[in-house]
Amino acid sequence: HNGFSRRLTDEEFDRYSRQMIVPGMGREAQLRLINSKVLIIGGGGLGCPAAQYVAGAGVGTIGIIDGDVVEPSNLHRQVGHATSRIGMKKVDSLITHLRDLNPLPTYTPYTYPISPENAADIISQYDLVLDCTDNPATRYLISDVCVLLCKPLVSAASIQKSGQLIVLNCPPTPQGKVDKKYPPCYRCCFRKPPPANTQLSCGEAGIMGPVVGLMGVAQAGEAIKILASALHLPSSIPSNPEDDPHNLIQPTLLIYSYDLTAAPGPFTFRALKMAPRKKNCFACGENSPQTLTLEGVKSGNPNYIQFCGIQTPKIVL
Amino acid sequence: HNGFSRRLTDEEFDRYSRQMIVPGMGREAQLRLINSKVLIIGGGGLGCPAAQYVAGAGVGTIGIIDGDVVEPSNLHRQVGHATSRIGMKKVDSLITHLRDLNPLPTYTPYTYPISPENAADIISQYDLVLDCTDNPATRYLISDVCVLLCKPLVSAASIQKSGQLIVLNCPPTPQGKVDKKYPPCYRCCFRKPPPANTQLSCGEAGIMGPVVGLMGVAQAGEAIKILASALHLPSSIPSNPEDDPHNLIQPTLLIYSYDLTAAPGPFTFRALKMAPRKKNCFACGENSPQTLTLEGVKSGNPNYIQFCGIQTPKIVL
Amino acid sequence: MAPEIETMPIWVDFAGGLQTLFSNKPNHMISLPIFNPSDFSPANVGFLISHLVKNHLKHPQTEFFVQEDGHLTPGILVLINDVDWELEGEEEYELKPGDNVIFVSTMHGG
Amino acid sequence: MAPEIETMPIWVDFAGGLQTLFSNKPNHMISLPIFNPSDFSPANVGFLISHLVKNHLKHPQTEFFVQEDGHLTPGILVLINDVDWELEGEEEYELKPGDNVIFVSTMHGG
Ligand SMILES: [Zn+2]
Ligand SMILES: [Zn+2]
Repeated sequence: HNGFSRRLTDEEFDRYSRQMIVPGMGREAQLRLINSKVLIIGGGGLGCPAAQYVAGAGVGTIGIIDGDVVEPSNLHRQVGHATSRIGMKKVDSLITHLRDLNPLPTYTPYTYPISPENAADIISQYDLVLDCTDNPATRYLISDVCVLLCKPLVSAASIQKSGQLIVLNCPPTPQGKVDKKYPPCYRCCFRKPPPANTQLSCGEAGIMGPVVGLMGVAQAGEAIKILASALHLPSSIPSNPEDDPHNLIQPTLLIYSYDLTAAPGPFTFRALKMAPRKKNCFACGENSPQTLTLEGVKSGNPNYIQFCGIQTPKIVL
Repeated sequence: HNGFSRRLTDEEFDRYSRQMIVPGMGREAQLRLINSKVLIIGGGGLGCPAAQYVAGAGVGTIGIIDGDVVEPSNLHRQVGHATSRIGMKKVDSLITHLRDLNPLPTYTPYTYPISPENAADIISQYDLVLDCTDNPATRYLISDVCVLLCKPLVSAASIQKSGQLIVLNCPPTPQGKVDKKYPPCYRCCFRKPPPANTQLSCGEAGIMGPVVGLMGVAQAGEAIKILASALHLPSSIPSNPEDDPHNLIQPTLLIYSYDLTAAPGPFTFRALKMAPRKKNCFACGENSPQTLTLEGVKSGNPNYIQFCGIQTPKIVL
Repeated sequence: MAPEIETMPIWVDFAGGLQTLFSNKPNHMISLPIFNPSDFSPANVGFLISHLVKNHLKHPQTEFFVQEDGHLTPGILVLINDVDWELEGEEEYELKPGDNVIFVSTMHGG
Repeated sequence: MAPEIETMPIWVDFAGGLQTLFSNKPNHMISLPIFNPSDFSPANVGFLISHLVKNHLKHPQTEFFVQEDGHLTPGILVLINDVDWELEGEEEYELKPGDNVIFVSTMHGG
């Protein structure tokens, strides 16, 4: 009854055959996608394309959380929305689009922002999380809760002509396990947020549609890799990650630099090797069970807003 | 009256402000986009995401040509279509989606395949062409006509877990001009098609949605670069390309290799330097005005089907 | 015991699906003899291709990589140190230790 | 005339928007003195940062790159030869000629 040994329905076969025949995929990987639950946090410039390809690929349960409504200034890059849905909650607008693209998945809307109070309740219901949000406080919150709940996290961000992507906590590894090369969390890679006066949003600094679009599509690509390889399942945690056959677990930061005045070149895409989980990490390190707990997060400890500062941005970068 | 000095309307400003404030863009570049005409050939896995971001960015006139109808097996990757539009011409389906994303551009549907008979009449009405097709014969045809009509071409292709992208004939340079480092055409880079028995389509060999999606988004990114820099205008042809300040004109083949079993790495994206226009090229070389003409193409010379062979593919790669 | 042959390391990469023919590995370090044993000429890209076919091409459908005349199948691009081989002399390019040669199969799907 | 100072070439790249602070150029070849003139210690990444601030940072808003104490602004990642600098010793890493140092501003937009 676990759904992994059943046949595909004719409709599933019709929809997914073109990806199932790709070497390395096949029926088993397709069933893993169908049996997976993915949470997309943010229904904007990253979330729209990411959701299109996650839904198209047949992930069986897709949750989307975002408190915003669709605005005209979103539509140059947020291609899952529409002029006729301006004013609608982004989550409802995007799910309208996705349901027509692929009616087979179960879509769960959360039409409010993710918060320290609700994050664990929501994230606990999924196998893998896509961070498609737009501010540092939320990024630290999501990573912390993913560590606490042992969920892999595909995190991307983009501004102006730059984008970044990194897969975190994959394979999902319990908090405090640091003796071997276990995977880093967001705090391992980005220990402190930038000062509030240097933080910029897409609204203030601008964003090229194809740049954030490319990062969102790439997020879907990484999520599909992880799910197809079953790397999101707790059983995938190797006792010694250095012996693991999965090349998937090398923590890698992908940086995209789009240049309006130059053809793509050797520096357009860079894949940078990141360090493994850090002993002294506040969220996942040796003593982290003392510094970060689910109860703490829920009751305001750490204080993410204070940690990241109040944003009074100067537009420059 | 040429539209380059006018003010933006409030609605244009609402929609495009987030990209206009990106350094290197601005009002002038936005007006160039609004005054541009882009032809997207193929409304499938490349054409859907490319069209979304070209339309979102505000390109003023968008033509789309494709003779196919929407099928269920398209929808895992052709994210501009929908289940409710299965059986509809892809062009009509995609324009339905785009019009709701951005109603400001003029959309022109061509609901039949591009052919030697109609290619020049259609392409002549545009400033820049996106090749989002799926077979070699059409790719050679499109490139030949772009050379003859002096149009820049953003060509992409994708199969299974690989993608490629190259900007051709940019800045658009008259046929036969080869004494300096002028830009190559498709034939300069790919002189002969692969034997018919080694040609594979996405239907036969399969395709991962995020792979073709990423290439389509990247095509839109390259098109926007060219239009924003006015590199599509005949006046942009430098008398000596080696002195040109535009780094945009270095012919570069971008190769994307998606690996289901590995994190992104230094070989995931490669930007490869291609040779400039070739003296002996059949389409754009020194003597090409004798070998390739608009009249010839229209009357069946060259014979593209014969040149590329009849496809009897063996599924292997 | 065969006499020892002096070799040099060449980094060979396959993309666009060609890796399927070479043990599904996209990146290879090849120990290439520094001379072509058939005529003792310095190893060039033409010799590398025949060496790859003889020693590394494990797939029965060799026509995806080489034609019967031993030349590369049309539709395969070759890049030497990230530059189109037509700028470097094609098959005649004499390889140096550490050179990187990429074979990319042209794609047509969309 | 000042005495000649021995230097080494270091490839410095800026990404994520930081290039805006450095003449809008993402890729720089820096001629870095091989010794830190303040204490004659071998040039390390900490010295590179102060050298960049002194000689190449043309933008008035220096707080996007360094703090008042001379240390890098939080939120900037440093990669030495494509590897996170925390694996390499951070500011203490002693540079070799030809090393590549990348500074990436962490992004948060979406
Ligand atoms: Zn951590
Ligand atoms: Zn040519």
